[in-house]
Amino acid sequence: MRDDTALWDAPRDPAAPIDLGKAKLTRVQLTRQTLVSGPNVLQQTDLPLVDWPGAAPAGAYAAILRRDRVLLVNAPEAPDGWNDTAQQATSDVTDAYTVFDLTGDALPFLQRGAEITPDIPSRSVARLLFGLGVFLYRLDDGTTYRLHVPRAHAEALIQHFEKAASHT
Amino acid sequence: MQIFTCPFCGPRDEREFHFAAEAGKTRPDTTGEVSAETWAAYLHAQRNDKGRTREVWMHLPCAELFLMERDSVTMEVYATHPLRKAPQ
Amino acid sequence: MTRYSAFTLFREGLRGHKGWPQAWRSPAPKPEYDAIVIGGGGHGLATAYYLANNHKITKVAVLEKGWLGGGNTGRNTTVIRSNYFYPESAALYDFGVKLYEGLSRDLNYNIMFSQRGMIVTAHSEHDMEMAARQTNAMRLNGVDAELLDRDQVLKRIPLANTRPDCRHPIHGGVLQPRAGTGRHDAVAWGLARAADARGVDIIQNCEVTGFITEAGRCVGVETSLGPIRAGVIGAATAGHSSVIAQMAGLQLPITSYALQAFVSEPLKPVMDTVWLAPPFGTYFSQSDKGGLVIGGGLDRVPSYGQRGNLPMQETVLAGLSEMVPALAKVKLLRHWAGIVDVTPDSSPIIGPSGLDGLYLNCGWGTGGFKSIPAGGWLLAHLMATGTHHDLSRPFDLTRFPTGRLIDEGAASGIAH
Amino acid sequence: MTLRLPTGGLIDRSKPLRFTFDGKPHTGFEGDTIASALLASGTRILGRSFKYHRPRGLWGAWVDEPNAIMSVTLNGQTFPNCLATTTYLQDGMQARAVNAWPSARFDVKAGLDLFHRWFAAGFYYKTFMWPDWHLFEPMIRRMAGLGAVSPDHLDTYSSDQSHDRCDTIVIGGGPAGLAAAEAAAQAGQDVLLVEDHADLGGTAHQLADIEGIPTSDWITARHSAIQSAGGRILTHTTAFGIYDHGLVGLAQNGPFGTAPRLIRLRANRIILATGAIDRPLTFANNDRPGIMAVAAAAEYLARYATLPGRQIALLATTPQADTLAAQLTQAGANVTRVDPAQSPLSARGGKRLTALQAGDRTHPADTILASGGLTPLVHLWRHAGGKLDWCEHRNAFLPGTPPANMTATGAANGTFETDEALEHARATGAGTPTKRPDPKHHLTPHWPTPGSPGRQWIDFQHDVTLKDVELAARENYTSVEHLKRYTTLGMASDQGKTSNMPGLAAMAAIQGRPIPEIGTTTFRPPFVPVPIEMYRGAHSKQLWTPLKRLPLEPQHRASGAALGDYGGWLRPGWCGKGDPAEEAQSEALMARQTAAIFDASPLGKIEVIGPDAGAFVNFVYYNTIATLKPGRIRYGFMLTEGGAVFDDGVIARLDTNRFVISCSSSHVDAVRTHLEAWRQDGNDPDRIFIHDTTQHWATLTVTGPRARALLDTLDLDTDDMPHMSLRETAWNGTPLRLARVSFTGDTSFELSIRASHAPALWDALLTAAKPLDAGPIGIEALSILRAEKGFLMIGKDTDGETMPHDLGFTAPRLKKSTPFVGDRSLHTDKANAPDRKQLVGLTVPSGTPPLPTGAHLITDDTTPRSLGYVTSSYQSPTLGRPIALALLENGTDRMGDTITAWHLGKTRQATVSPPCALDPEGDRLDA
Repeated sequence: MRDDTALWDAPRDPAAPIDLGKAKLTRVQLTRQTLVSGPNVLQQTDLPLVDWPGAAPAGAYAAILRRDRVLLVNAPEAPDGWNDTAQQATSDVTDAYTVFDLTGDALPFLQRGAEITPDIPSRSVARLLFGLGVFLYRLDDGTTYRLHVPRAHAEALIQHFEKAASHT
Repeated sequence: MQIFTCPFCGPRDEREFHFAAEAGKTRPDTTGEVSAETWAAYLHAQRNDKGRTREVWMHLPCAELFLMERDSVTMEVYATHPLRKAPQ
Repeated sequence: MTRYSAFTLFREGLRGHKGWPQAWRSPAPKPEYDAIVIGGGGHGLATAYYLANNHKITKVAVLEKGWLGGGNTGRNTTVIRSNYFYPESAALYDFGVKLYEGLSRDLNYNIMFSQRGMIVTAHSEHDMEMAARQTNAMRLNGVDAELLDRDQVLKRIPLANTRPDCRHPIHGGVLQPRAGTGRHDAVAWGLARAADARGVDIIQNCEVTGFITEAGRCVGVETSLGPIRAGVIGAATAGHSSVIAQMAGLQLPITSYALQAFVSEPLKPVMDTVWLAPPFGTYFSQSDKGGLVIGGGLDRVPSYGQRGNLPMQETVLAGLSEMVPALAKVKLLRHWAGIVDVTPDSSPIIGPSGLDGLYLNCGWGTGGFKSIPAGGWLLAHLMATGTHHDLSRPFDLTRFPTGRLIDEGAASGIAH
Repeated sequence: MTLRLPTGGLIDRSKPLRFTFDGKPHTGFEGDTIASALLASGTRILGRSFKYHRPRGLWGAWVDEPNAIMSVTLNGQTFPNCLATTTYLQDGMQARAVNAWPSARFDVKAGLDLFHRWFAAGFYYKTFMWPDWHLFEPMIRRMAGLGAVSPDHLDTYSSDQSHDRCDTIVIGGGPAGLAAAEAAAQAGQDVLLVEDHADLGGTAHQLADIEGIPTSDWITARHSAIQSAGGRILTHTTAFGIYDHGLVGLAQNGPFGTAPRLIRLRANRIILATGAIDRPLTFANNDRPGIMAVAAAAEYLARYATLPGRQIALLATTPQADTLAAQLTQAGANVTRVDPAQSPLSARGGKRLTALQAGDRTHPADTILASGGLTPLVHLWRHAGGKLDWCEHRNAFLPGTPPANMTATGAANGTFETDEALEHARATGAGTPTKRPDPKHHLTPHWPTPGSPGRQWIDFQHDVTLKDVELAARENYTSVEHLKRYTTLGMASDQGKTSNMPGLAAMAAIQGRPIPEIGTTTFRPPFVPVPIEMYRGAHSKQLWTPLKRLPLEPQHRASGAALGDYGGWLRPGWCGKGDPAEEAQSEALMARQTAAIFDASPLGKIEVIGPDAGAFVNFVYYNTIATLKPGRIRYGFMLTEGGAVFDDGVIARLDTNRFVISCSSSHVDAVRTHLEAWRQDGNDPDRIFIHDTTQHWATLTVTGPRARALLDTLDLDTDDMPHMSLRETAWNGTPLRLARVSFTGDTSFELSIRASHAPALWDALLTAAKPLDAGPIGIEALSILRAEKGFLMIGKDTDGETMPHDLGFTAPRLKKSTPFVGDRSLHTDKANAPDRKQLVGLTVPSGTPPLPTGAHLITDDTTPRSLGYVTSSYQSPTLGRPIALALLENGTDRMGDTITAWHLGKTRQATVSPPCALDPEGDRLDA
């Protein structure tokens, strides 16, 4: 029985912005994140659809995850479960993903984690970054990159960016 | 590092993909009698073609199961196709 | 055959090595043989050698599409071991180790079997429990094994990572003292020379393109050098077993994958054993020449391309850097890949193919080199007698419909 | 004797750098390599060969150097096997020749060369068999190897990795590369030019002017033109390999002692302008210090303003030799031209050359410059799958059928004349298809002559001579790969850059076959040796498979819990500060006596939603789930299609169209993928949706006789909640999912709440627990609690062969009427066999220690056979005796039997018992 507590850095207070030198990682507290799946969900949503590289507006929007799934950001509350009229499945996942905005000279940081370029669009914002599953897209300012990472991997993502910062 | 094209997401790094199976396998109807040989062939037999292959892959970030035609020697990817009936 | 010995070497040294004969001939194929072995790698050559040596069947041809020993025999990381869990596997692989122990003298060719031991480390409490289960299994199977604690591991691998920030600190491990490494090319060459000396025709650059069947029985092969008939045919074509099977109208439970290997620049001795650290997915040893010989898991994309891919390189080499941080500054000299047959249970297939007259020895996955003498012995037995040796019977193709898989990975967590 | 010229070169004479070689102090200049500084100082012996310890000088000036390999120490850090010709000099470096002691000049093992006749190629295959190889191996190993690696770990030596892309990458910043990059950039392409020297220009520096412009101006002009057209330039960057789908591996080097950055570069087009290297001539004693490549001498002169010697015999007929002869003479050297066609040729002298013997003429010389012609560097071409064509006029393999999107230009393409190379390069850069120019000069071949006298080196570093090649041919190691492997030709750390061509040519000559028929060996990456560290990327320490972190980790840390890796999560193993095993015992006892709070947040919460959800879960579960009522929970297994137990856990039905699967903590990702695959394979994916909401929730388990009491204090109503039921309620205004399930055998509730609200709930539970003498427990205690009840842990008490009926769950296999994953596999011969390993308990007397986990259960034969093994074993604090679970062959039929447990040769007796050791009637569940 081995106590490995000291092997692992204590998780940072995610509320404090993280200075990466040429970039900055800031925690974003979203009102709500909602998974909505359905055969026609991309046509049904009346929120702006966001893909890669994308341009997410300030208010509510729908980030495309799959051909039949979106992540609604800051959308009105909706009941979890199956909506037979809309043929949609809904789950509140507000606390499942930690959300960061990466500002500054962001692309070199992202390119350390994946073969990634805004020049190659994608219909989905879901990808692997540093081997971690993330949702990644740009805000409509054209420079800020927004990342949703599963909460349990937020600390790992921060560490990856900090390691990248030591090389940029 | 190879680039595969998810039918929905487009070209992505091979690390986002998972080889599922050779294409063309159908699960025997287990409500009826299935011989040991039929079941074993379904579970295990492979064409394992050298050259042009047809395989089912999953793009892990979007979980899409799709068909990929590629060359197992040169690694050239000829095409990818969605398995879903109505691509959107 | 001129015997190799210190004396003949001394004598030839004095006369400029002018007196050494060919290690093997390069004969043209005859129209017919008693037995044909497809594949001039270690297993194929061993099959021919044992057909001649054990069964006195000498009218034998080995057909190799390239140069002998050019497949996985010449591309592996040279590890020889029998640290297996199930009695069937242990018996098979330990038979291989035992044959290796006498192989240099049997063949009169120094294959440099270096029994420096192999350690599979454990990195957690759970790993240690599995290590105990494994050690006990090996010992009950009659295979040498020791359960090591952390200090005992570090004594044998002084450079191992003991830093407090090591992601997977060493907890202990399983040592098989009789495991080790061999000189892979020498195994192929020694077998070729010994088989040739017993009358076997080794025919290189001869590619099999099809089977000749008569009344449902396989009676010969079509080759790039013309048809050749045979009383019995064995195939030992690791990596390409499915291609051969397709020629015979068969499908095997095999997927081909690239397995990479790496060698560093030569260093003075730093590593005296073979070390596999499962959580890092990496193992390595140091060759007699001084290079670190490094291996890991399969590439994740089914492949017949004999070249490696960067994602797995990153995994394996990063693993080595974590296992021994001091080696991170060592330079990598070469990397390459072999194509291995991967079966659902990672155990080999030895037995009738389904086409009468054609026997198989394939599916060794990443572990073919260590089993060369055993695989050859058993295929030779099948070809000569038409029946299984007790050691090969469990590895027959019939294990798939009966569900009697021998899945070491499932049982023990041991990487293949 | 200094060979440095007073002016010229790319070195900065205002910046002298002090260093030592084999302990002796030297001085060089900024811009020098270790090799050039030593050459300039008159040092002739820079290394020793691998096998015979022959003294060796410089042959090359860059990556093709086989001899000058050194351990270099700077700032207390030592790096083995540095190539002196590519290691830029830094002040304070201490260099030491590898494989030589005490120095390269006086090496105690030099005497080995006297016995060379017995060390022919492959001699070790013919001896050392009696009595055993083990007797000889240690000695051989000590003799072998080059540098020694220091045991220190260098914290500052840390790699970086990045991905990049461009339209066109031009590899090689010599004249052709510069011209190609400029043309491509001006054609509007996004260009990346990489050059492995620290400065651009390549062989251009050897020329006084190019296209009528002084060379340095010409280079500057190209540089500016590329940059102003938007092109990027990376110097000191080596393209070390080309991989599948055209990925280029770049090693961007920093100062000595830093790890190169690995850049994975994706380009639409690759232009190879990697140049060519000189190949040696094969003649007697051609390995002597002072015998240097013509191209290398030209580089030393041009870049480092250093003469290769004073009295030079120039043994070459190439146009490059003509140019060099004039330059050397002008620089004050005495140059004698010798035609390599004369024979026999031999070098005279030992550590210092005295003469070149050509036929019956003796040419006094301290230096011999030799060239057998230029060999294009086609390594990357071959990595990418390009073909090679043999050219009779150039006596070289040239790029033939190209790989996708790749073109070669300049000397790499066999064009050794600058003007023609520039024209071809510009057209190539601009994207105009262009034919390779015909060579102006037809090279007279000077290949090795089999049977000629003397020791003639083919592979310098590995000491492979022409006689070794002849021996290999005699013994029928004639395939090019056999030749390489038998003689070790081309396998040295220079990877055959100098030796492969002479080796092939020698074999061709011996066999009387044309060279292209012999073929080439495979060109394998990396092009030059690169540090292992470079490949590591971010995979180090914690970031080597980072663990998942709990929402309550700060709380656990604050309370002093011991955290560890449990199934990919960093979780509390135990909560107190005492001896870990005792803490686990007392925590388990507390759970049985009062109540315990356990952080079960990693448990899966995968929702299956949609009109076909019920049918789907019924299909993916072994157990019948279709009959589960909303608000109720069922325990079950998921199987692989091969019938093995893949995961276990509970599934709850929230409503008609919605289930939540509580899979094992370590299996969430695998289960989700498993479900997704089946959803899209044979089911209607429009009617089933799988939402992994695991991390939205934190789950806290409250278990024990006082569990209800504890929840009462939080105003959580547990009335009318039967075992295996679920209620969606709220706490503190937040939704809370309350499930009554038990992994301990005591009354238990799982409280799932949004992760952000977990700290408040945790604090409230701990506060409520105090007066009850209850408190938190870690996973070690939980492991004991569940083992007392015989509840299994997947992967610990099962293996990849375990089927559900081995665990006592037999009914669905025999009775379930609808198909399910793995169904047919449960009826194979092996699945039906009577000797399957089944889960049992083992009992040993009180007062004896627990059985070792991993002990085997054996037959009592003289040669015992394993019947199974102990999978879990603990001291039960509740029962006051050891308990154990085991997988045992035919175990259910052995209940009550005494069986022998075997561990490392020692045996103990145990009694086979049901897995459940505590409260088999289940009274505690409703206590």
